Parts: sequence; C-alpha cells; structure tokens
Amino acid sequence: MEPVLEIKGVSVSFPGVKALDEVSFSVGKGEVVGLIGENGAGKSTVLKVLNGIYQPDSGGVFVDGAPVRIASPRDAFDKGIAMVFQEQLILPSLTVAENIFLGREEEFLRYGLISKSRMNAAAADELRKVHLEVHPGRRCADLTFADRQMVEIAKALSLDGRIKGDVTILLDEPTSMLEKKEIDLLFGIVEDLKQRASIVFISHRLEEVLAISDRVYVMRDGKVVFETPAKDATVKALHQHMVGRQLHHEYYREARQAAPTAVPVMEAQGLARRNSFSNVSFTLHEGEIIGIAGVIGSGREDLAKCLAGHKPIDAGTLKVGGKLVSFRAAHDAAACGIGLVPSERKTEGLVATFSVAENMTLAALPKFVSNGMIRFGDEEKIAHDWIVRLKIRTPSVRTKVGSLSGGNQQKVVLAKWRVAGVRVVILDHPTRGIDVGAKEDVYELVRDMTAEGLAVILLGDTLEEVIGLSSRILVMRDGEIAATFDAARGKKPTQVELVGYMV
Amino acid sequence: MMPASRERLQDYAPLIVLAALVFAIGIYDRSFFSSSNLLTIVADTMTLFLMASGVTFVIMIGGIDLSVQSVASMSSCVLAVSLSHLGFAAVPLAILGGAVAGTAGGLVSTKLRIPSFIATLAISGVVTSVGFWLSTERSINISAEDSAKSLSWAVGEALGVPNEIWLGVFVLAILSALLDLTPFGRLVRAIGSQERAVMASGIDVNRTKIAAYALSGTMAGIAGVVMAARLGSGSPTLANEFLLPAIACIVVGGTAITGGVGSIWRTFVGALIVQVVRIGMTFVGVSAFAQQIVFGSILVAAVAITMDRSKIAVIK
Amino acid sequence: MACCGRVFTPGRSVSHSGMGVALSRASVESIPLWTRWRSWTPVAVLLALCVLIRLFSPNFLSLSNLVGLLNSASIPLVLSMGATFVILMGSIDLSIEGIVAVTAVLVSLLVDNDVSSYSIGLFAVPIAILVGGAMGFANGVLHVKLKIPSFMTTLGVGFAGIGIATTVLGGFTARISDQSIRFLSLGRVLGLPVAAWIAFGAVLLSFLVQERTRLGRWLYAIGTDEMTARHAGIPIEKTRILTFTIAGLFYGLAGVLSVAQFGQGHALISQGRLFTTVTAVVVGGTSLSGGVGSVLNSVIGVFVVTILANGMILMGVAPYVQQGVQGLLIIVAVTLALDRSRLDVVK
Amino acid sequence: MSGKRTLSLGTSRRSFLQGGAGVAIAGSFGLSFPRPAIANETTWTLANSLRSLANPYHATFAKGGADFAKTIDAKYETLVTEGNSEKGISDIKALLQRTGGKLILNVDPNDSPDARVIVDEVKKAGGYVVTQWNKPNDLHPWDNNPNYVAHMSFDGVPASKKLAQVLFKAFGGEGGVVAIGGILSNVPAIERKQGLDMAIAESGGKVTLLDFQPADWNEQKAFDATQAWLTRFGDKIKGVFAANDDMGLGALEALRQAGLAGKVPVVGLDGIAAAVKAVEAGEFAGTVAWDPLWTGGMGLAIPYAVATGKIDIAKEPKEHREFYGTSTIVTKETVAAFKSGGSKLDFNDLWGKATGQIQYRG
Repeated sequence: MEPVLEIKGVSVSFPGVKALDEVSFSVGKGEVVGLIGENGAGKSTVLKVLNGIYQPDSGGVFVDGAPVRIASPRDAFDKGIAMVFQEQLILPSLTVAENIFLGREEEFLRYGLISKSRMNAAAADELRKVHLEVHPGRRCADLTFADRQMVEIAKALSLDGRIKGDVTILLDEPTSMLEKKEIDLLFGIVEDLKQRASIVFISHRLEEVLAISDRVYVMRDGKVVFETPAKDATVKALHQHMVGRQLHHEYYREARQAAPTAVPVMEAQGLARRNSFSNVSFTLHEGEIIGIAGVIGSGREDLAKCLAGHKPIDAGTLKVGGKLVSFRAAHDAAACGIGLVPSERKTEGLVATFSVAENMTLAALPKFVSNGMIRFGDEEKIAHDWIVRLKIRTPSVRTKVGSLSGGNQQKVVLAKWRVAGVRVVILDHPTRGIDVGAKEDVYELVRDMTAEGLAVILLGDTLEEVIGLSSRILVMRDGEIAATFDAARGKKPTQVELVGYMV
Repeated sequence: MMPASRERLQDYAPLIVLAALVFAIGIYDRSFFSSSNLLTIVADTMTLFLMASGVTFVIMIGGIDLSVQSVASMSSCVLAVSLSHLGFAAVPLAILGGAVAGTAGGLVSTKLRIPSFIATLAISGVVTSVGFWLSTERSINISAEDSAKSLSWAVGEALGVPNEIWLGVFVLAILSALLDLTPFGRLVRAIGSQERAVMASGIDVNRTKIAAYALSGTMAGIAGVVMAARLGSGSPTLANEFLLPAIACIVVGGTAITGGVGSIWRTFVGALIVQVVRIGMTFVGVSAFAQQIVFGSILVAAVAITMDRSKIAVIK
Repeated sequence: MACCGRVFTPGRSVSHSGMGVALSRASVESIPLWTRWRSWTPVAVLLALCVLIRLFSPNFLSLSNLVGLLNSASIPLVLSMGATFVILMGSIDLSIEGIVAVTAVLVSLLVDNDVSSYSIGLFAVPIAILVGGAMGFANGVLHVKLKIPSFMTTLGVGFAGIGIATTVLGGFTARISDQSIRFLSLGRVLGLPVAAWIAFGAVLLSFLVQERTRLGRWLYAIGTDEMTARHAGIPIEKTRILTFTIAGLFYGLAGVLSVAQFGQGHALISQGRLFTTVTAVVVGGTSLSGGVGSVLNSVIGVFVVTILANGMILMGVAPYVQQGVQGLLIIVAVTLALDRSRLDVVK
Repeated sequence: MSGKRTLSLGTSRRSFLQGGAGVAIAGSFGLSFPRPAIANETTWTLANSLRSLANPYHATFAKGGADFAKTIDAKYETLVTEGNSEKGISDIKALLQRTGGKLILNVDPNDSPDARVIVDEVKKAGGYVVTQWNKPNDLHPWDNNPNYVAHMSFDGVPASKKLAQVLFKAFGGEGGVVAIGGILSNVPAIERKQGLDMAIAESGGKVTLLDFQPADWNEQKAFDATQAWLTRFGDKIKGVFAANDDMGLGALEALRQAGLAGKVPVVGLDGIAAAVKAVEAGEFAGTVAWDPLWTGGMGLAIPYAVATGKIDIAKEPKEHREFYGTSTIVTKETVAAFKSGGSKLDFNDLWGKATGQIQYRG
C-alpha cells in the first residue's frame, strides 16, 4: 500500500556531528511503526524532521507519495501530522482546553470571541479518548505530570476527525514517565486509533515496541541499520542491531581500566529525594569509575545533580574524603572537589562568548590571581598545556568556545575541572551529540583522570559505554538501585543482563 | 559569524557617532569647538558618567539598578548635613551611604529572588525617604569655605582642566581595570552571558551580584557628592531627571541591555554622546523642548546599530 | 461530567525496593499546598492592608473616602490594563508617561481651552485614544522589526512622547473649560465618579480580551515559552505589535482622564505614573518574566498601591516617609506573590 | 469665553499651534533650524531663565522679557530648569558659551544656592545678570560689580500676612486652615509661611493651622495634598492658603472634585490670569499680583542699560541694587480696578515701581 508518510535519503547535520545520514523511513496507512535505537541514534531527529522542526539538508519528505516541505509543526498539523514531544510542552498557566487547541482557536470563534463552552465541550471529547476525567477548564499547573502527559497526547489525537486526509501521530518516548496502568491505557488508545490513523512510536522498552508495532526500524549513529516486521523480531535480535558490532575492547580503552584503590573518596548512605530517587548507597574509591545505567525517569539525572550540589537531597548522608558534607549550592560541592560535566553543554557547561582559556580557568579563578589582578600569562600557559594534552582542535587559546565543535567543547569542560583540581568528576552523558572520533578522545581522558587518582561517576549515553568504561555499575529503575554489577577488566557483564533490570 | 569588518565597526560605532555629532555641530556653530566649551561640556558630563559607570556593572550581569538617582540625592544630603562638623570625613560617609543602599538592592534581588527592576525600584523609594528625613525635606546649603576646604578635589581646577574631568578619567581607568583585569570583572561578564554555566562551575553567583550592586551604589554616592559640590547644596531631589539618561548613556555606548557584553569606556562615550546631543541642540537652535524627541530617537537608533543580535534568540 | 479528576495525594509514599509500584517523576510532582494558595496572596495583602488602616482611622470606610479612592484609582487602573498585556508577554513598557503626555496635550488643545481656538468637545476622546494606539503601534513595530529589546524601544518612544507634548505646547499649560470633558471626572453616576465607571469598563474589556480572544491566550504562550508558541503556529510578530497597540489605546484613554481630572493638559501631567503602574502590576502577582498573572491580579495590585497611599495619608504619615513605606510593601508583596519554582535564574 | 491669553513668545500663535492630531507629529519633525546670527561683538543676547513655562506666572515673566527684547529688537531666549538645578546651570553655561559672554540674563534660580554658581559663571564670561526671588543672604550685587547688576524680589511677609487675613475674613475668622508651601528652602516660600504664621498668631487662637505641607510650587502635588487633607480633615477645613496661585488652582481642582469649589475659600500669590478669574468667580478669596511682566522686562532693561554704558551700576544706591517691586492685593472688591488699571510698561523708567531696599529678617 502507498506509504502515508515517508522520508527518503534524508540527512541532517549539526556543527560537528551528522545527526541523520541518508535515512529512509516510511509509514503505511493505519500502520504502527516502532523506532528504536540507543541515545543519540537520531530517533528524535527523524520525528522532528517529520514534524517540521528540523529541515533536512538533503533528501525529501513525502505525504501520500507527493513531495512536501513541512515548514513548522503547525504546517505539519495541517498536513495531518501531530507529535507528542519527549520534553513536555504544556503551558501551565493555560487550561486543559486552551492547551489542546493552542493556535487553532478559530474553530471556536463566535463573533470574534472564543466560546469557552464550545471549546471545553470539544476538549472533553478529546479527553474522553484518552480516558482522562479532568475538567477541561482546569489550569494545567494544577494537574499531575502524568495527567499533563495525557493532555499532550489528547492534543495530538485531536487532529483525528479535524483533518480530511490521513492522520499520522508521532509519539516520542510517551511511556517513559507513565505508570504501568497508564501505559496499558495508552496502548488501548493506540489500538482503537489504528483504524483511523497511522502511528510512529519511539520507546526504550523493546517489548512494548514489539507488542504494539506492525513494523520496527532500528537506528544507530544516525543511520537505519535494520528494518523488520514486528512479528518475526525478538528483543535479543533487536538489541543486537541496536548495539551493532561488538566494539573491540580498545574502543573504551578497557586495557587502561585501573583497578580501584582501597581509598574511599565519596560514601553515600541512604540518599533520597522526593519523587526522584530513594535509598541510594554506594562507596566511590580513588581511580574508580562507577557507571549508572537507567532509562529516562530512572532518577539517575537527579542523583547526579544532587551529588554535585545543584539540587538538595531530602534524606541520607554523604561523606567526601571521610568528612560529612551537605551542599546548599553547587559552589559548596565544588569546594569539596566535586565537579559536574553537565549534559546541557551549551547552557550549563561553558560560557560560549568566552575564550577557551577563560573557560578553562573559570572554575579555579582564584588560582590565577595575584594582588587582585588576573595573571593572563599563566592563564594562557595552562590553557595551552591542556590544549596540547587533550588534543583540542582550536585555532588559538583566544578562540571563542562557541565556535568549536561539540567534541572540542567537551574537552574544554573536562580541562576546566582538571584545572580546578577536583577529586570527583560526575560525567552526565559526556559523549552526547559529539562525533565518534571525539568520543574516543573523551574515553582516553577519562582513563587519564582515573590513572591520576581521580574518581568518576558516569551517566553513560549508551549501555555499551557504561559497561565499557565503568569498573562497577549501578542499574537504576524507578528511583531505586535495582542491581549492582562488577565490571572488572575482562569480566564485563553483557548488555542483555543489564537491560533486564533497567526496564 | 559576523564578518570581522562589520564587527569592528560595531565595536567602535559609539566613538564614530560621537565624533560625527561633535563635528556636525561644530561646523554649524564655530564657537562649539572652542576649548573652553568642550571642557565645560566634558566637565558637565562627568556626574552623569559617574552614576552610569556603576549601573554598567549591574546591566552587564543582566540586571538593572533604578535606585541610583535617589541614592545620589541621598548621598548629597548626607554630605551637606555632615560637612560642616565632620569636614572631609563627610565625603567617605556619603559614599558609604551609597554603598549600603546598593548592597541592600543586591541583597533584596538575590536573597529574596525578586527581579532587579522591582527590587531596586523598591529600594529607591526607601532611600528617597531617608534622603528627605536627613535633610528635613529641604535643600541644605554648603558654605563656600566648607566647599573650598573639603570639596576642591571635585570642583577645583588643575592644569587648566576642571577636576571633574580628572576624577572622571581616574574612575574610567579604575573601573575598566576592575572589569577587564580582575576576577570580579570576569565573573560579571560570565554571569551576564551564561549565568547557569557559572553556577555549574561551582561559583557563588550571588556574592558577585551583590558586589556589583554595592559598586553601583558606591558610584551613585560619588556622583551625589560631586553634584552637591558643584551646586553648593545637597537636596533629596538633587539628582532628579538623571536615572533614565544614565541608562541611556550605557546603552547608547553599546553595552547590551541583556547583559554580558559591554565595557566602561563605552559608558564614558555614551555619556558624552548624551551630553553633546543635549547641549549641541541648543547650539543648533533646536528648541529646548524638542530635545527630548531627538534624544528618544537617537536612543532607539543607537541600540538598533550597536545590538549584536546573533547571540540573543528571543528578543523579549 | 464529573470533574473530580485524579486528585493526586501529595507525597505518595515511595515504597521500598521490590514491593508495589514506585512512582518516579522527574519534575515538580505533588503540588505542595501553599503554592496552590499563592495566587491568592495579593488579595490577602489587600485585605490585611484594609484591616490595618481601618484600625488606625475610622473614616477609611466612609463613603466619601471610598469614592475618593475610586477616583484616584481610575487612571492607574486604565494604565495597568495596558501594561499588564505587555508584561504578560514577557516585555516591558516604559513609554506610559510619554504616550499619556501626548494624548493629554492633544485633548487639552482640541477641546475648549485658553491656548488654541479649537473646541470639538467629546470628539477629542476617540482621537486621543487612536493617537495613543498609534504610538503603541510604533512601540511594537520598532521592537519587532528592528529586533530591539522592548525596554529600550519603549524608553525611546517615551522620551519622544514627552518631547512632542512639550514642543506642541511650548512648555505651557492649556487650561480647559469644556464641561463635557470635565464631566468625565467630576460627574457622578449612581454616586460613583464617571472616571470610575470608565475604569471599570476598561477592566471588563481587558478581561474579555484576555480570556475570550485568541490574542489573550497567545500572550500567555509567548510569555511562557516563545518557541512553543511559534511551534503552535502563533503569529508571534503580529501578536506583539497588536499587544503594544492595545496598550497604547489604554494609555490614550488615561490621557483623556488626566485632562478631565486636572482640568488642564501639559507635558509633565503623568510624571511618576510609570513606576507606580509597573509596581501595581507586579504587586498584583503578574510576573515580570511573563506567562503568569492576569488583568484581575493587576486590579488587586492597583488597589493595594492606591489604598496604601490613601491609608498613609489618613494615618498622617509624613509624605516623604510614604515613598519608603511603599518600597517596603513592594518587597513584601512581591516576595509572597512570586512563584519561584520555575525561576532558577533571577535576572 | 473671556479673551484668550495670547501667546506671543516671539512666534505668532497660528504658526505655533495648528491643533489637531497632525501637529503632535508634524510639529516635532518640522523642527525649525534657524541659522543663529553669528554672535558678532555688538549685539547682546537677552535671556530669561525660569523653572517652568507650565506655571503661568513664569510664562508672563518670560513674556515681559520678550516684550522688552522686541523694543530693542535683540535676540531673546527662554531657558527652562523644570526644577533641576544642574540642568538650569548647564543650560546657562552653554548659552554663555554660545554668545561668547555677550549675554544679559534675568534668572529666577531654581534654588537659593544656584544663584552663587550662576553669578560666578556670568562674571567669568563677562555677561550681566539680574537675579529674582532666590539668592543666598550673603551674596550681594554690589560685591560683584558690574556683572551682578541687581536682585529683585517682593516683600512676601506683609503681602502674605494681609492675604491670610483676607482668607480668614472670607470664612468668618473662625476655624482650621490648611497651608501649601513652595520649595521649602526658597526665599519666597519661607517669607510667605512667616506672613501666614503672623496672621494666625494675630487671630488670637480663633484660626488654627491644621497642617502645612510643601508642594514645590507644583499644581499636581498641591492637588494630591488637598485631596488627602479633604480625606483626613473633611469639613474641618475652612480655608486653603497656597504659597502661589498655581498650587492654589491645584487645591481648587481638588475642592471641585469634592464639590466644595467656591464654598471653601482659597488664596494664592502671583496674580496669574486664571487666579484673577477665580477671584471673580468667587472661588478664590484673593491673590497678590507681583506684576511678572514688570520683573521679566525690567530684569533685562536695567542690565541692558548697564551693558550699553547708559548707567554706571557701581554708583547706584543699594536700594537700586536690591529692591522690592510693588505688589497689589486682588480681592473680589478690587479685582475690577486691578483688571482695568493694567499699566503700560515704560522700560525706560528703570526703578519706577521699586519700593524700598530688601530687608533680611531672621
């Protein structure tokens, strides 16, 4: 049957990284297509191309076989394509009805004024489809996160019946924040929606994808590597394709994985934070890398932020270098020698308008000051040393960091903490959005750090990365440590063993 | 990235504008070029520059300080009230008053997490009341000999150049060094560009912010003292009509209202532009009343030229 | 349809590992009780103020004082309606005093006065409102087309407005003797000043625009997150320009009321109104960063500021102390009202 | 409509105010850029510096100056301080610069201390200055010959005392009054308060001062203060004493809002047209006319005579260097005579209307 929605040979690249590489993908009428892949494989990018947020550098988008240009999500909506985003885009100060029909209010105008009653009535119909008994006039700020997610889905589904042609719903990780019974509810909705629309479904949970999809695409490093009808695919096989070639040990510099010393650097006991994680305990030793695996919503991101002092913890004790500590803000943690390499490199990692040297010394400014003045000479010298040592490709020490590639920027962030002489480095998705070559450099740097006695907590971008780098792995699920694995050199656990606990 | 030439033009736009203005008015009326006139204009600009120099730091961290006008007036009252019996000691006291008021604004904004627009507006109300209370609601005369004894540094003359200009240039040098050479200055720029990144680098952002507000209050205090010295009196409404022109100097000079980008010499040039426009218009014969219109239009034009839009995605 | 909804019991116990379904959500989950009452804080401040003043001076609640209060609140109310729309969008409008000056001078010259020979009576009102709208339109176009922060655009237009008003009158004051204009302020309908009814009408109109028009809804979207608004297909530029124009219309109306109240027009007629208006809007609970608040909040804010001033006079507080007390009240009211859970970076 | 106040500030009204929406925009952008006469040695520039043209007293003061300038067809300018001392002084400095010192200045300083700075600047530039109303007590024209020509003022104390008594008589001499003061440190403000206090003292306790507040000569602030008093004292207010007509009119508008215009008598000083009209209408109990036209004109005529060598100011007696002008009390009875008797100004009779040397009390 003629695909309802299709992209052929689409490539999209951002400075320093090729997000999509000649990707072809199609959705038939009334078909549910699953799309799986590791973090950063390009899944969300595909949806954002279909939804008009990203314009393809090459290749084309086709609706019912005809080439189209989708300029914006609103344009996509008019062409029958609606998307539920991974990060919630519900406006808290507007009511449920207003959020559902944001930008499409003309349907409810009477002499130029929005008729609240008609809009609420229409919204109620949509809410009934997602079985959410919430009054459409209620402000979204008063709703729970899960309810807001349902409103977001209702908003996408409101397309059905308002558009003449075929309708395609794009769902980006809709289940990651939902409970079991909410997920079943969602699947029920998808089932009865199949008659009227086609659906693209992204999820980490492979069994979910298999249960609901007719066809499954597997993506890796921006390319579609495998496509199969759902019925003759198994979780193990899909996983194999997701991971691809068993990377040789050297990719993660496993040979250089130091045996952890006995000197404890950080001891956590029963750490907890409301609605994020609870009774997390571990001991981190010098030269050791503890990897934390878990899907979105497992609480590991919040744990990282709490350990770095960005967010307060509600319970439990933390000892650094044997001393009991409590952090009111990030600068308390930094004072104890804990540094965080944030996942949002652009906004939290670096000051884009500052030079490489200025960024590198930012966390340790007092070291470069004598009688009130910054010693620019020393600053440039130390920056130069680290540029050489970390093989950072930058025209000069004075270049503005904003103009460097993702990989080089990440190296500057790492250098920043090395210059500050931290003892514990928390890496939050350190290799997200940087090219493969730069990834290997980062792995090299992590090995250098542990060799010099630093301790590392790693939130890996992919399962494979966590296993490859860490000497010990904590698997988190729904805010708890579901399992702990030793990953000494040569005795690494397999991904499939871990996945069982993650999902 | 912006082609280098355009960026350099953007960097020196304020200087070019100033030169063009002075030249244009000069052709129109030869007497504008006379050295005594130019000296007078620059001397008259200094009080405006002193006040604006402090606010520059606050704007560069992305905030705004609306209290400088009432702080300067309050400092002039402190000076006028205490000069007769404290002598020169009244000067540091008045400046200290400014610093305290500035710090209060910083504390309210950072600790109570109130936007600086509202925090400094509230503080300016409190400071105005203090000014009125100190001066019992009237302007207080500064006698000629008190002024000669303790204030000649501000209103006297050295080597034929009014002291206000020496003071202005001295402050320009000190603050530029503070901004470009010290860690405080670097943090001010960093916070203005990417506050979250500075926080994530383990730096106590509030400490720098409060220091910026304290510096703004101090400079407003100094401006108040110099103004009182020039007028020979202190009054709770001495610095009225100075707040918005002070902000205009900063922005016309090229410092971004959204923070991160800017420097003190820009505010110095901006202050000169504002004063040349105001005085120049009387030379060109533009009626005193129409000056506000020309002033408003130049303000919008200057920002349109000097703003670097590549960095700011959303213009609020 | 039952609207019980799924009331989420705060602090659902996170069961220990293994048993039961642990609930994990990353962002703000259980809605702490006191944030739900936050939106009522400005009203609480207002009531507390009234009680306090009533204790000190009995004739606070006297009819004549209440009428006087309504009269002095009418112009700030009209101004705060325009300012609220702009602030909801995350922008700021510093041109209030300039636009009121131009429209006030215009009205005072067009009606029966002692300077010009015109006397077109009440026709001057629509003209003044339209001129206010035109200047608001200028604010919007400069802000959007030249991509200049609204702080600077409106500051420039404000200065130009004061300049135009001063030039047109040559610094003079035009005293008007047109009773139909004076009636707008001096006249009493059902015991209340006409200006109060006009202000009430302005509030009603604003509430209608905010709740029942697309522009009203889109303001919140743009104020909360412009990217989301753009994705939803909201015409950002057109909305911004239209909002500044509407604000200008309200300032034009305030210009008319100023002339009606003082019986004259001159360039400095609304000196000091800018900061009191912005204060009232923020004290009312509308956040300066946009997306949160409403015109009703601003009505509360205006009454808090007006009643405070009136109360201080009744209590014989010396005039110069009043500014200080107002400053302190702003800090208290804004600290209580601000919803800080969203703002991690306060500029 | 009684005769329109013609505004002949050197530009006919027609060309200055077309009226209508267009003028607001066109007026500003059609800026006239008159080529300034290259200041050659001989012609003197005349200028009046005052607080604000929004105040009718100052508007007439400026008109007096313009009228005199027309008689000798010299260039005339008006400088406005809008209540900001710093601006007032820097505008004067700029004008001195532009005219190369060939400036004859008649200035009403924004505040007393400003006079000293202005006199020094004019002396340095070689111009001639006459000050009005405000100057420090220890600054005298004869100490700064020949540039500081004279200081003109009006004896506020007896005038305001008589005016206060007119007010008390208007409400039957019994009850409470409220008083609105000018900028507290201004000489006229202090004198007029003294006059009022003396009148209250002489009322033997029958008249009490409910409250006194400064409104800085500003009509707006007077309106707000009176409205507050009405709220606070209600009908205990029997009369309103305002230190100048502008503030008196502000108080009158506030009374009108409360429907008390004409019932509660108001008095002010300056004798501006609107106040005279209010006296006629019975809403003002009385006003004191200083004849601003005379001070505006003579304040330039005398220094012009000095500048052109007609008189040698150093030899003039002290009562010609610091003198009071004549003031006339205008009440319901005398308003008709005052309006008809508007004398024609004789600019050559330099000290005709001077009435004695200025006294320094307390």
